[in-house]
Amino acid sequence: MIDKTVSTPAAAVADIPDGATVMIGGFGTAGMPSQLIDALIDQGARDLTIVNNNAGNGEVGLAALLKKKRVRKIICSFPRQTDSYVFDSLYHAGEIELELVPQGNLAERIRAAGAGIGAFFTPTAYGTPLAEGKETRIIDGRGYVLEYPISADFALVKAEKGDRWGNLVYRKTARNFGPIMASAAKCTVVQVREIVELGAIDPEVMVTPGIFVQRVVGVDVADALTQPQAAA
Amino acid sequence: MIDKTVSTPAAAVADIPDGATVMIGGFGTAGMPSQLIDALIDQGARDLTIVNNNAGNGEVGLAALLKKKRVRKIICSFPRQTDSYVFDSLYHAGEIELELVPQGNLAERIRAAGAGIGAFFTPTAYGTPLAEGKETRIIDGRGYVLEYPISADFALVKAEKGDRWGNLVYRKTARNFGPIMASAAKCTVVQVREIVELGAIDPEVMVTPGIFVQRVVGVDVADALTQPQAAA
Amino acid sequence: MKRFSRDQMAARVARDIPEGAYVNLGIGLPTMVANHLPRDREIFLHSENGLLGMGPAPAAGQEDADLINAGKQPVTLLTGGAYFHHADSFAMMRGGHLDFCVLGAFQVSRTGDLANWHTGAKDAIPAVGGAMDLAIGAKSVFVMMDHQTKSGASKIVERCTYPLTGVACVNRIYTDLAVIDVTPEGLRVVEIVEELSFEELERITGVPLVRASSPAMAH
Amino acid sequence: MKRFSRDQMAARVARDIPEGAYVNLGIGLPTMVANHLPRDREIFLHSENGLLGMGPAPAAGQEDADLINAGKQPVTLLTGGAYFHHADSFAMMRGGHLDFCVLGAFQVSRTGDLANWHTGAKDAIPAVGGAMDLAIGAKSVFVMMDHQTKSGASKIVERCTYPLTGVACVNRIYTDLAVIDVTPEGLRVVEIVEELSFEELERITGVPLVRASSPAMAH
Repeated sequence: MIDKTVSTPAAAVADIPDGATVMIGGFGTAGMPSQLIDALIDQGARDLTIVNNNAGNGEVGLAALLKKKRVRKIICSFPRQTDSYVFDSLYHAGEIELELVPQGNLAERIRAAGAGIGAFFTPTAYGTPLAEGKETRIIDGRGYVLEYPISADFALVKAEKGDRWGNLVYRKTARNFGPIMASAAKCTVVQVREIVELGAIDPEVMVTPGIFVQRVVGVDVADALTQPQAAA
Repeated sequence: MIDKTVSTPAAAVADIPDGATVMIGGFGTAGMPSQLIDALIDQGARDLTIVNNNAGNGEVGLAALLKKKRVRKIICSFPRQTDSYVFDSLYHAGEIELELVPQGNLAERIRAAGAGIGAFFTPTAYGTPLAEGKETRIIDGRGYVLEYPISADFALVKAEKGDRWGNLVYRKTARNFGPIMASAAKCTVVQVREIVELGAIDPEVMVTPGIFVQRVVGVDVADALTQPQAAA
Repeated sequence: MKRFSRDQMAARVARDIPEGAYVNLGIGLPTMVANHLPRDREIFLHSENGLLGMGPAPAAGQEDADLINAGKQPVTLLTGGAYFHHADSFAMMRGGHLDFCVLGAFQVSRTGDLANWHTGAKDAIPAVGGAMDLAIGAKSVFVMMDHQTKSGASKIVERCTYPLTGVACVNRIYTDLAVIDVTPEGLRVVEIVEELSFEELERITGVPLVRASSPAMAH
Repeated sequence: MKRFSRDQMAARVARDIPEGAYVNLGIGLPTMVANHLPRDREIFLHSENGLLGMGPAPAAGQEDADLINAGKQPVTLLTGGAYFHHADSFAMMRGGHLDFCVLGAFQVSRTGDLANWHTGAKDAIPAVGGAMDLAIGAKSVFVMMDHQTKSGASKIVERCTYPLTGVACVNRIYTDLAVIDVTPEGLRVVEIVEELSFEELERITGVPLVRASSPAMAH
């Protein structure tokens, strides 16, 4: 019997090595796998490359990971936010590398990694500084930039429900990067609000089939929302 | 109030002009929009380019359209089937042009059209006769072929339920090409078994949001299954 | 000099959005357009974080942390709306399925180049988000901005001096002084605020403008 | 000469598929592998028309025209299975998420080139379907085929004479005479049918073979 459930966030991220590339789901805090990030902080891996849409908020979650200087490089679309002061100070001090990618190119590059596409021509960023040094081409009169896939060793994703095969559904706009990141990592670790019986997720409704998921850990969201982030 | 429902298949396909490129959903007969194809036959448009995974079965549906010599060219992955004799004879007589595309490249090229991707490098068909004359590239030690999007003037799709905004859900493996073809055509026409009230399709479960759909026509499937195909 | 208020600008944009349109309203000023869309007109608002059929902000206490817009503010979903993931959401934009995007801007060039993501300041942390996807992601791209900077420089320019967001992507500009179309023949003035002449507008703008052919449009 | 029966070949392939594997079984001979997967082993069958967790054929009268496999035959879905569209399904394959594909073949070359979609006959209507996607679409690609054609020619060849399906994509070959791995050191014989010597197998095959390092494997 296949059972991808893991008992604790700590066990789910225990083998993430130094130097790993780790995708972290979420757009702002919606879909952010906070318990997995906290477990990663406790676990101690360093020299990480992080792929996330943002670069952390306040001093919790991803920002806490950055503050502990575990992250060598971040690939994201929007690092600068009102409360991204942890990233801001690391960046100004030259202590973190930034690869800035337009949000849709970020999503498509992650999807390309999951879909086995070697590279693709996108119109986004053509003619802008973010296309500098990249291959470009005019196709049918329109300018495109060649972009390459972004894959990862691990993806940390938050979903609403998961079963022992790793099948997932998400909740509202917390879906955001979860399904594509799950497809683009060698090992996808998912925190779910609820672990459900096999068959509880309608096959017509399943968003991420278990083929993209290696580990599922149940996390009590009520706890997550009220409990102060220990690692901050 | 936006209402994309149309009363009859005939009305839904009335403006497909001669020379149009028309995508037709379905894999074999699952997801094949038979009533729309019959309406297209009755409508009389000719010199069509058809995009479908196959090239028709027996003498109904797509095969009937071919038999009436309405199709100049077909883009598909698997024209030859045990009952594809209509296509076979047209092909041998040189009366139809065939663009053969591996099934996954066909799907990805249709998806690329819907997603605004200018071209993409795919490993499928690299080093084979179906890559002859195409641009290739080695990326990270693997061979890829450059493929371009396939878009259409119209897409004819079959879904299970649709609402007045054009939101759709499909049924089982009849989903196949529907969602991507809907995204790749200027005008997507959908036959549904049931037209439902707005809100009847759960936003978490929606497969094709109405943005990809221009017309929805309710078709009684019981009729469709029992009634002989008039146009055959 | 009389100027259009922000509400007037938003109302003016709203007037140009017909029933049934699929629309993305950028962060900032463009968000105000939503307040001016008539309630009896069904218009589909897209938010690039994975939402189509976005409704108004929820009542206080009804916020849901999992239901936010691209500005990360709590929103609601209309009956008939849908959720989807980021790749699907940006495919919707890049694939040209949106009818309109409304964006803020630092500068727009005579040929419709857009600069709205970076001032070019050397110590600024660059952040682009979905700006470049939005710039190329709709059949029509509308810009809403003040006509001039605080120091009085025209934001409509011969050539953008700020880093570009997109090339030749803007279709129409709504400012506090005028409504201007970017056309192959040049910047065509569709509407001017009362008591401002075409010549005066052209002087303030600093690049050649074209009169609308219809005498009813520009005065 | 003794030969493995088709059932024996299918059982042999099934033995190599561990619990938890994601597997696509090609049309024809490979389909038989499903009959030999132990019921107590959870294995996920993928069908490229948009199905993961494919179950056995339905009982007579229970067929559903909307629930078919890539061979267009009626199938069932296991509890926990999923439906998805064609682009997602082939992304699953092309992206390397399947552990195994099992395919039929006309020819396999010494370096693992596969020919299984077209005999090259000039009047034949070409039809490729998902063959080329399957050939590159799994971590391990297994081929099941007769060792020889009806006229006795080896189907394992120095260089394929039929049009290729994929280049250097085959990992293991199961024939009615042997099980052979495609390795950087050449074709390594893992198993031979009883009463056939390595030398005789090599003669029949017509290309150089390599003995497995483990003496228990080849005799």
